[in-house]
Amino acid sequence: MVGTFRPRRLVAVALLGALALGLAACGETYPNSTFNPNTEYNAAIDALWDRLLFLGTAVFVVVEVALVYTIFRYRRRPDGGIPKQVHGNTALEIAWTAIPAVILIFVAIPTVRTIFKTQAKAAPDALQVEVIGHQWWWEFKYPQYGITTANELYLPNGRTVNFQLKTFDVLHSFWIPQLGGKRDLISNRTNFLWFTPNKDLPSSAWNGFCAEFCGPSHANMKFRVYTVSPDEFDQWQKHQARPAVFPLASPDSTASAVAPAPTGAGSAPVLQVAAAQRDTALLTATPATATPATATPASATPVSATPVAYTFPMERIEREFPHVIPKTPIPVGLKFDESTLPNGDPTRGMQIYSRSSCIGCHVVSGNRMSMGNIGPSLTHIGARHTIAGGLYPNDAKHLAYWLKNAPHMKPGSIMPTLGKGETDPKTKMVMNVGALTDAEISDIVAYLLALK
Amino acid sequence: MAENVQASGQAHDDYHPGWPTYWKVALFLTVVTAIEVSAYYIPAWETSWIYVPSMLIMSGIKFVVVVAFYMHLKYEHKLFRALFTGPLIIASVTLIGLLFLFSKLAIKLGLLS
Amino acid sequence: MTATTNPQAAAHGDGHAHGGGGGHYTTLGLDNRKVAIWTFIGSECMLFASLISTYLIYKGKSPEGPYPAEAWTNPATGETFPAILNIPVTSASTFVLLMSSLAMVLALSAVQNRNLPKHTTWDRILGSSKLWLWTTCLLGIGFLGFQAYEFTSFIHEGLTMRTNLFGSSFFTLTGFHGAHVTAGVIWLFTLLAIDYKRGLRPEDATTVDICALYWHFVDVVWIAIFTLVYLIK
Amino acid sequence: MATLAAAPPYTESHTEPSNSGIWSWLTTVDHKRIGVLYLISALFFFVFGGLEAGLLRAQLATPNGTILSADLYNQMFTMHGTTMIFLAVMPLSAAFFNLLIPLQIGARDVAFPRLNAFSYWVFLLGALFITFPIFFQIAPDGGWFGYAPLSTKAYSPAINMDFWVLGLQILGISSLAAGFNFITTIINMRAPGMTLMRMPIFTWASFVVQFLVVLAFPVITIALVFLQFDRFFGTNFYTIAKGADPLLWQHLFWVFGHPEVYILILPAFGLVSEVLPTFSRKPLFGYPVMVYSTILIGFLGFGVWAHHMFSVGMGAIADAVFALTTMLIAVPTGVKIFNWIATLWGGQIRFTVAMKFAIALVGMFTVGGISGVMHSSPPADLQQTDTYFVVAHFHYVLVGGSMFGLFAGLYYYFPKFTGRMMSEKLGNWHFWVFLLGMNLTFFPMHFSGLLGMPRRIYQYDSGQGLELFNMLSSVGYVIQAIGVLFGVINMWMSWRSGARASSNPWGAPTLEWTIPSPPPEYNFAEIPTVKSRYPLWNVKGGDTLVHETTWEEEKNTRIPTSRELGIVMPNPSIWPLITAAGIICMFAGLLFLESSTMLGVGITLTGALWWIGALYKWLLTPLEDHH
Ligand code: HEA
Ligand code: HEA
Ligand code: CUA
Ligand SMILES: [Cu+2]
Repeated sequence: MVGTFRPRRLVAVALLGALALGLAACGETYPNSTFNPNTEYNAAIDALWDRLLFLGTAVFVVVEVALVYTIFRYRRRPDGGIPKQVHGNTALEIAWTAIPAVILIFVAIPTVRTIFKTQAKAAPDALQVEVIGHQWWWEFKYPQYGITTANELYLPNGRTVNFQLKTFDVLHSFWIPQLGGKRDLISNRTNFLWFTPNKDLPSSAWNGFCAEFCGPSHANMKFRVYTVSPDEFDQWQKHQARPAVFPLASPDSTASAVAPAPTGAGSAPVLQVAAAQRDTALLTATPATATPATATPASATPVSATPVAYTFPMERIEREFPHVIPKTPIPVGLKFDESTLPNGDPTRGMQIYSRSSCIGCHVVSGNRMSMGNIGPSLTHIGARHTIAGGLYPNDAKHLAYWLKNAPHMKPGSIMPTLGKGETDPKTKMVMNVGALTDAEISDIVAYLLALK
Repeated sequence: MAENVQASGQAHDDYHPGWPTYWKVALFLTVVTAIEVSAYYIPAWETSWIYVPSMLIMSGIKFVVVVAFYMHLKYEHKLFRALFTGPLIIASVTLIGLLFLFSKLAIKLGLLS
Repeated sequence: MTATTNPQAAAHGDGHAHGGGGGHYTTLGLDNRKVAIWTFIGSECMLFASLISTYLIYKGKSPEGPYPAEAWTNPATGETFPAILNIPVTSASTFVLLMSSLAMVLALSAVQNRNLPKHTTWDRILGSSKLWLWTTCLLGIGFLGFQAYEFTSFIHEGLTMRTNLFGSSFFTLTGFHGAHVTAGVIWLFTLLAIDYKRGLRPEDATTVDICALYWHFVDVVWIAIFTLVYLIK
Repeated sequence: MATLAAAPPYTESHTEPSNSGIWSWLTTVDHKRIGVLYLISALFFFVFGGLEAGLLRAQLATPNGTILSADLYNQMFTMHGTTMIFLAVMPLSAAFFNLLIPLQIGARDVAFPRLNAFSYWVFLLGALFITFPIFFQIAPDGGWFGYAPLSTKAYSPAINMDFWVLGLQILGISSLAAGFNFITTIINMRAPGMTLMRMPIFTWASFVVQFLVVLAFPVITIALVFLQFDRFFGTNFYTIAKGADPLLWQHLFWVFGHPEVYILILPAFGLVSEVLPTFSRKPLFGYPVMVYSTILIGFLGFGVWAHHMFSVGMGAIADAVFALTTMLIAVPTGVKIFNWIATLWGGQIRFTVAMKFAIALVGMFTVGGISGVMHSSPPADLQQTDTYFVVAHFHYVLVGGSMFGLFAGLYYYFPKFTGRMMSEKLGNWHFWVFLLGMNLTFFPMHFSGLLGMPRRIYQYDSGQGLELFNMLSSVGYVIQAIGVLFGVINMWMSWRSGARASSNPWGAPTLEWTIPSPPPEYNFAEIPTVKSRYPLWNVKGGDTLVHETTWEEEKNTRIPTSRELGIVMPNPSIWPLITAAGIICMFAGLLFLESSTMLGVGITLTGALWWIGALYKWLLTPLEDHH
């Protein structure tokens, strides 16, 4: 029965091939690897992992070697006869009960220690970030700074960040493989997770994922994390805290667009003022930037120096972090007249946006009509690098397709199909009344991209 | 009814306590239930810390008495005892475990250390 | 076909092994049905443990009333709801169920002792399996009646399965128990039918016994529910 | 000491005429035929689940695959998991319980033969119930553990999850009924002398598994009842707006779910514990320890469930406790691994296909067990959970463990219940190709998981370092499929025209090998009296060991019929099937509730009356003719 088996030889060859491939695989880069101690949290996990891997490999080798050796050595020989009938051996059996138990103690102790270390209370001065999961995008709030944003997180290096994890609907799980383990978002509960990006980490971009099955677009519920220097974070945070001010056609209005804004927690009343201004702008459809936001009420502290808006530079992403650029192709069958994109006009776009169904779901702080809270905040959408829960890059083209038929672009999305003549993939209804032409979509795209 | 009618003759070999025992047990159960219910209406008892444990103990006793006498487990083959108590223990431990996991205690204890 | 058996087997085979005879041998001399019913009861322990756990886990977790043991005013409508549970009624139904267990053991005892001579009226009463089976049945139905009354009055008071966590877990737990009682009553009626048709004989004791074990188990579960759900606030 | 004097007598056609034809299969109460029904159904569903896996692998072979839509992908993995666990591995194990337990303990049948038929029919109809929507693309899509609230009406309003909830309820009935039946059988139907500590290990493993079934299934029944009530009657168990706690579902599911994974592995362990001694010609090393470790695994299995929930935030204490209990389980499992190796040690190992699968189980399960221990450390698991690392873990234990063990059992016992040998040549192709494919599919998943690939995603981006691993997994799938194809062809051809098998073609030691292959309907002409663990191996005395018997020696002996022997066998009955159908009808009625309350209630009530009526008819029909 033994002989030379062709199937067996085949396996040997194949295993060698696989090994070669495996070695080849080592040359690649793994941007979402879980092994990098970029935070103290991940360092703790990694140390534990190293031990598990070492002991696991040792057990594996011992068992497999013993097994292979045994079957080789005791394969039947022609003169074999009947082997000695051994029923057991108490000493041996005690030994191989005890040895694994001892090995496990070496796993158990650091495990328990790490559990208590990583699940202790976060440092009191930690940066607080509220994470709210939605099917299928992420809402991030920085209560200390009055910021609400979506799908892109900025974290200062060297400062502990404490996430409060909640969900708006079903369960999700918050995971940034390079920065630490995951934690679920559970309805009617709040979970916590904290870590500190290493102080000496260069500003970097990471991928984040939803790791709990949450429906059709679970695969498309991703997010980006930028760990930046405290300075960069500060700039970003100041900019984000302000209402969206989009620059209208004239270049000098750009200057006023980045006009001073209040800092810190006391921003709420100012937001209202700014909103009122945008409202005027909206109703008159004239460049409202004539009255720049310098008209801050006395209650707020005017900032003397104009903060420079910070977003993680796209050039660096393209150069150093290409893996955070979404690569999902636009689904086949969707059409958009891309020639209308260059003609998109942000002012027209704002008007169309403000009278279309968009405003029912989205907020653009500064645009009084746009107060919806079902979809992500679009306040600074122009300053983000991705849209649709990290599924597509944030550029005019993807945005246009997205507006035209979001549920087609992202299965199950509750963002309605807006493009004229488009079919809603769920209801199979063809959109006509109140639907948007490609030209109108291009205008809205221009408006949104201008919301830096 | 019967898949197998075998061994039915052996059933009466099992010892079953007689009706005097049954009546006594019924009386006992009634009395304990009465105590339980009145405890519910005695504010001094009902509000004291002893209330919950005492109720658990009393219903536990009733439980055991019914199982031992009416279900004649006391007189049965030890196998039946194992078939019942084994699962009962797993069920109780699971119940207690679940109650602990859902209590705030589980989280609080962890954060203390 | 002796060849399949080892030679000594025939010699040592004791009376239990009815070689080729079609007689039924059981290893422990126990009735299969009794082994099965006890296994089933073990399994039911897990079933009710899950139900009771859920009730207890959700106790006090419901953001809106009505609640089991305290009155509740709906802040939105100003409507008030009384405490739902009605201890006197449930105490009575608990008593009824306990007494049904007594009737059940007496029924079994009557079947087992069918062949004993009956001298006194008392002997005859105790020896009447029909009487005790009927009593058990009626007490069981009585319990179900109490439960029906309880359920309808709760619904009148504004608590349904859909109202809140308390309603869902309460009705499901007690409803499951009620369904078990109902199944038991049907079973008892089946035994009564047999008794009327051909009389339950001592050989049928196990047939009655497995029903009795089931019935007592349902009673025992109620003992737990009564304390955990009704009496402990 | 006892030695078999001669081989059992044979005849070419020992089956009576009434034993063929469709009707005889629909009404059979013979545990062996029910076993065969289980076997064929389960293998069908294994291939079906494997084809579903094929679609998964095709979709994931390249980044941003477009073979399946997101929705279909979700249906596929849900049904793949559900199919493999509930419709392939569990019923495959059930096939062996049926085929073997009565034979191994020296009984004529199980304790409740008609209940046994009932279990099968409920299983089959339930399996069809849960599978059939896939042809209309409305299959369940909430994952095999159906986490609430995603599985509730609020987030899964379509009919898909209704099939899942009701289907699992139905399958639960089947498993529970079988559980009570086999527990009773093993406790009470053992032949004289078959003490607990003489029972073959497979029977022991099955015994423990049945307890896991009867204690774990009620819990998922209740979890499903809640979900069912929520979906159909508007209760609030998992209604977030009413303050429900989603962890309730998770805890209840995993209180069932973890014992369930031991329900999947222990029968395979049992089979391997039969195969290894036979082909090493040595008794199982440390039999008592093997028994105790099986019991211990079963018992501890109830105390580890929350290791599936390390990421939900249970708190440090709970995490630590469940980590420790989980690690503890590695100890009794390790004992088994080492005892198996020690069984091989010093033996005369014959590399039959059955033996190869058994040895491969020892090697492959260890890989999955070790990754299990890696999961058991919560901080580490927080990087692993819900990634392909978990997928790698459970496929190593399920494919490398359960499936390998069941394949070993299939090759080993095929001659016993079909009377024909399987082809060793095709079997070798089956084994080697499957072994290769399985490793090629699942080993790279360790990497894709740790390198950041979440599970249950229908697409992933290029440039994430995942392309190679996924391609390897998909290629591995194709190789596995070829391997399985060899196995299927082998079974098909061997069943029809394989070499005739004798009563004991392997020279195996246990009771089932004392009777003809296939066994006559009454199994044992005379109930044997058992003197040792290995009645056919004279392990103590000085006599020579009984060697395997050959067809040549046996073919001219005639097997008497039960009538000739005066053995009364249970009558066939159609009522188990009719009762089962009524139960399906009762559950199916709920599906119509939404469109028409009248219709739904009507069908449900009809089903209820139907099965209750059928049950009465069944119980009032005597099991066997009196004589
Ligand atoms: C056959 C089924 C089966 C078996 C037997 C096991 C066995 C084990 N499983 Fe597995 N498991 C699954 C099926 C199975 N599992 C499934 C299906 C899931 C996923 C469910 C889902 O999410 O869909 C899962 C998920 C799962 C998780 C959750 C992962 C997560 O989602 O994050 C964990 C965590 O602890 C775990 C642990 C273990 C352990 C410790 C064992 C142990 O029993 C293993 C013990 C064995 C050994 C360790 C090897 C032999 C031992 C030695 C050679 C001795 C020396 C060894 C050491 C000292 C380490 N399993
Ligand atoms: C016993 C259980 C079992 C078994 C045997 C398998 C077997 C396989 N599984 Fe399965 N799997 C699960 C249980 C199992 N799985 C579970 C529980 C999940 C989790 C689901 C969830 O997340 O909810 C899962 C999830 C799962 C995933 C992850 C999906 C995801 O998270 O997105 C993947 C991906 O590759 C996969 C692949 C495979 C493959 C390739 C096989 C192969 O081994 C299959 C091999 C079989 C074949 C290849 C048969 C094909 C046969 C033929 C082709 C024969 C030809 C035809 C004729 C004869 C007519 N499985
Ligand atoms: Cu959100 Cu998956
Ligand atoms: Cu588990």
